[in-house]
Amino acid sequence: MSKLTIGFIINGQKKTIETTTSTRLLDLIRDDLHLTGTKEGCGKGECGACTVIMNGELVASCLILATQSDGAVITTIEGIGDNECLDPVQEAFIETGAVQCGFCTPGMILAAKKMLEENPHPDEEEIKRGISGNLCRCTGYQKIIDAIKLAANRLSSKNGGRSEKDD
Amino acid sequence: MTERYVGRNVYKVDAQDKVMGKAKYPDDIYFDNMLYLKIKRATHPHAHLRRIDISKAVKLPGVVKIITADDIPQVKNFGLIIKDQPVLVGIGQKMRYMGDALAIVIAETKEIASKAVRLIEVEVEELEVISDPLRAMEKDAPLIHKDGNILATHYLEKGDIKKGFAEANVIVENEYRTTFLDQVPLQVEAGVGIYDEESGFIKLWVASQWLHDTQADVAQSLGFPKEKIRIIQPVIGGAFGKKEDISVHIHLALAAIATKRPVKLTYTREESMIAQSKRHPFIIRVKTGATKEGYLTAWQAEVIGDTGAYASSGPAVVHKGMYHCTGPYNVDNVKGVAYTVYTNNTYAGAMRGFGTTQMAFAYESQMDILAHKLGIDPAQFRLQNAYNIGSSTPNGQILTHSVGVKETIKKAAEIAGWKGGLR
Amino acid sequence: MEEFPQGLQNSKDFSGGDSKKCQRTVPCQGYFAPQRIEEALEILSRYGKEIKIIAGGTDLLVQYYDRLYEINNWLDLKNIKELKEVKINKNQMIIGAMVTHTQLESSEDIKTYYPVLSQAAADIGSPQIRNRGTIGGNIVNASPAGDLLSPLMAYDAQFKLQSNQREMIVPAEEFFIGPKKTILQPNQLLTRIILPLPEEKTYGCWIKIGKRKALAIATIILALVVKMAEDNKTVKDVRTCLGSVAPTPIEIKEVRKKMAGKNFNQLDFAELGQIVEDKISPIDDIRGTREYRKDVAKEIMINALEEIDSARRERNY
Amino acid sequence: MKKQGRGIATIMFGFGYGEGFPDHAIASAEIEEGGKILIRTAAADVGQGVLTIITQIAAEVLKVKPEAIRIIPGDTHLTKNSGSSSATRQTFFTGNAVKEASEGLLSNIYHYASIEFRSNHVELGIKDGYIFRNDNPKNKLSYWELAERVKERGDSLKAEASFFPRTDIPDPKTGQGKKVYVAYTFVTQVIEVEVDTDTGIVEVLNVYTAADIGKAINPKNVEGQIEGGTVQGIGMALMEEQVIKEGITLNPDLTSYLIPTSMDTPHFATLLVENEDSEGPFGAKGIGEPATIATTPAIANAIYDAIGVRIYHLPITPEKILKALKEENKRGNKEGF
Repeated sequence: MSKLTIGFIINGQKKTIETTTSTRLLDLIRDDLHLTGTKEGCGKGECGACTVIMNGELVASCLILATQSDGAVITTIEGIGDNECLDPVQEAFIETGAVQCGFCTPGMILAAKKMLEENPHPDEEEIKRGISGNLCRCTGYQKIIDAIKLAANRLSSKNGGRSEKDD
Repeated sequence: MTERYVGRNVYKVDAQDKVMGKAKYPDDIYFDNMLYLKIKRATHPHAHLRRIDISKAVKLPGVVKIITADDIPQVKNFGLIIKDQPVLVGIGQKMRYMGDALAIVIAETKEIASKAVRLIEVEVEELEVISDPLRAMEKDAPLIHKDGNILATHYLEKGDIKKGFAEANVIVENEYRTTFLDQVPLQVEAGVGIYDEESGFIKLWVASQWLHDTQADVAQSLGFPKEKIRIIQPVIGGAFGKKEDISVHIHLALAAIATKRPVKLTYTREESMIAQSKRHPFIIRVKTGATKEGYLTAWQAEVIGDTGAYASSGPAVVHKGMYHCTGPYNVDNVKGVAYTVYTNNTYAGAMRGFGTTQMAFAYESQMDILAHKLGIDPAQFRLQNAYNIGSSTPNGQILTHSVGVKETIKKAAEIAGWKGGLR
Repeated sequence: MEEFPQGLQNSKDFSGGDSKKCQRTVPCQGYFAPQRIEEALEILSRYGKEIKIIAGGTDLLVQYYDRLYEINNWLDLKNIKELKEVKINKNQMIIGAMVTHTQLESSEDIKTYYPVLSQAAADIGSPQIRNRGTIGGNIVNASPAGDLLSPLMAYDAQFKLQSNQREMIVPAEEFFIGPKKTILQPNQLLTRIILPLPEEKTYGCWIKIGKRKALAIATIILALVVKMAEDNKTVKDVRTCLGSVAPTPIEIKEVRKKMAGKNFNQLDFAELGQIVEDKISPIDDIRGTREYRKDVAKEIMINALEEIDSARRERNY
Repeated sequence: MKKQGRGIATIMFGFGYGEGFPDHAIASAEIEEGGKILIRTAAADVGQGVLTIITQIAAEVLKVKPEAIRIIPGDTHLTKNSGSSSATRQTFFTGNAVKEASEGLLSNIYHYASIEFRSNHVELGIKDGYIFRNDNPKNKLSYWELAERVKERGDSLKAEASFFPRTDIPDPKTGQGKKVYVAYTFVTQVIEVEVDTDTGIVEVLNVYTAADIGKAINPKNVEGQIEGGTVQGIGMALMEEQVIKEGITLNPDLTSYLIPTSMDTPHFATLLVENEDSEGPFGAKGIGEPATIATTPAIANAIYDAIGVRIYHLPITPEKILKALKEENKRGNKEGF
């Protein structure tokens, strides 16, 4: 294990921080930056609770070394929406009852957001595939799927787009 | 009267914090100057601990302290119903499953604590491992706890079972088996503890399905007055029965007392699965009789529940399963016996349904088999046997109100487009 | 009321980073992220067994979960751009070892020429895993259940291995020698995957059986690739490659003999399925029993042949 | 070949600890400064939504918006015992305790307001956190203004209540008792599956649920419980098994212990049977555990309906299905006894 200094942009803020070669990006985000909205559910890339967006890609931060994030641009749940103005995906999660214990929620919201960016009009199967890397033990996924549909509808009507696909 | 808020889809009061990632779960709590714990666990599922050598581990830079059973002679066993679970297994004592704790490592970082755990050397004298409850029940099986491997036996008897089977035109008899399940709450066991030397208070931030019960168990184990143990509930992160038992609590308290610094312990998923409670595997032997018109006359059930190495809520789980053996159907003659059995498997406790989930697999399979044998539509067969006001449960409890079971059969069949012609 | 200790307030302040420029690490003690293959090979030759190569990390960090400290030196390939390219060179497709599963899945060229590989990539893990996991990592990790390995064998892939002394090209079949074991030497880097461009009438079928629909490690994998003659009826050649049924991905060569030169219409699918069943000797493990794997191998072989048959017939119209 | 089938299962669940075990919940309601009403309870919100349920109950009884209700997190030193979030008991037990505490607080509001307004209770009206004389609604006092006046009298505006229903210890020889559980929840599910007879893989297509829950305090919450419970039941039926051999767990991670993903989730249709005749708050009963119980047998029965073989050992894995089908082919009969 060696110590070294890395730099990256997280939620729009530049950071320079000392880390070690045995630190995971997840540890850096939680233990050093205390951005605890990013969760550890399994540590092996199976549950998706540690999901963040790095360089525009949805990734599991438990499977990335902190050093690998050197020079990266990272968004965590704390970088989405704020108290005054929640992201439409966050709003939809509240309204449809997609939140139970809430532990999967941050990762799930990031996965949903990323999917809607790439595919603004997903059908039900595409939604299921888009969040297939995020396990939820409480909801049975149905209300989460409903939330993503609702958000997709709102985002597309806001953007003057077409309405939701039938599934 | 119309209600304004009851019966409405009011948004969850805690949802906004959760969607923003602001909700603080046990693992999200940090203090300055905080230490991290890791637990050295059993090296064999059934063995006497002969020697534990922490000398190499203690020398690792960054290790603050390692607690073994020798350091805490005053600490007592814990457990939800029976206090049969040791806080740490001592020399000469037995480890009874792979989750038993042998030592608490306290270090400046998680990484150092993990390294140190691997440097602890353990010598054991191996005993026969009992993984099968049927083996555990045999006369010559070695005892896992001194009072015998059958921890509890419960009985059920209503009406006259012989008469019931005599009245039956059709009898079906089967054995059903279920397996160990993990509740898999996404937040694993985790928490932070602080000891305030001046006031003698221990403060724990640990999720619990029952705060005050957990407080009482921690207090009796440590020999502290209850009011000196304060437990504060973080946002929980799922439970499904898994957070009824003690997990990190007592270890955190001991480490906080020993170091006078804030301490944190978070299980790995692997540790959570091996060390913390499971759904009981059941062996269910069941015999059911019905008349050719399709009315139940007799129901007999034998249940063997593998509760693993410690009792947890096992005795309650296994017999609650048996108490539900007939499902929501009128049966005048019922007989049952339920055994809660120790093994060297991970201990089993509460999980959604508390024994009745396993039992429903058996009784609803039996109902289906009977319906097919009798040539009656399965929904109709259930409907004609289902409870009414005035029905009696296997416990002989007379239902006086709120018995909507028939309505549920009719409605479910209706929305599913069930073509059976329910009467 | 007792307040929770808050995150940032109680902790060290990191705002100091704002004033500085976002710094990039230069190769330094313990972690190297070179930009050129040559540099990487140079580092490799210096450290040999004392360095771990990391590509996507999706297998490595699982393997070393909770004991990452055991690795003293890392060689990260993330900055080597030429390893991230998919390109056609004459009659070959060259895939860089750092190409991710997402890239494979979304590449139109891969979809056109190697649909079995494209589908295999799409079926891996989850979006998060596909975004990070690489073809090179999948190959070098050499899991018997590795999703891309059977398709690569089925398309006659070759691997380019480089050290700072020499480079060599080996067929996929010779690369894998056991579960998680390959011929790769500590000073070698897998840099490229080379696939011959398939002939026009080549058909493929990909079947992965897992215990659930996503995030599943395969119980059994079948990659079947059939080359037809000009008449679109006569079988020219065939590759029947399976995963999760042996210590390495394997090809059932007996199928070649049975099918080559035959008219597809006259093939006995059940017989071919039976050959596959007979020629594999899988083990019992947590993902499936030996018996199950053998039974299913037969059925999915039949299903795959049926699928290829209907694709072939479709092309006739 | 793919074959479809449909199965039904009906279940009961006696909730609360029952069996004579002391089972109670304590809650309090008080007017606090800053325009809120504080509810204290130690009930654990594991995600099921009990804090939302008691907010709705308190808001309903006290005739204020839910936003006016504040609940502090559970704390052994600031909240009293509410029993566990288990046994499907919180809506019924803590729900009743909060309802009674809120009613107690409302009574006190009437009591002190009748002193302030020199009137009796029937002449008083309440709306949106204000109390007034019906003959002069403009002359009104907010709960918080009233609390100030009560404070001046050296008293405070709060109430505490507990809910502690009796159950009986069953006879140890026979398990018989008069009231063993406080009440029962009933659920019926009809589930449609598709079985691939080549691979043994089962897909759960549609789940139809009717649940007798007395009254849904929050229908969406109830649906969420049923959907989540059902998907856990799918896991139990088809894929979940912690394999422990000779005391050693062979699959202690989420790579090899599989729980359902979003791709494994079926379509749902849910209907709530609300007779409102339970002793729970507003006639409600619990749903937490009953939500998962019917699923496994309904799937087992649906698989039988699809392929004519029955699996007696969970989970019903593809290999068990193929093996049973093979044996069935050899035997050529049904049900196997």
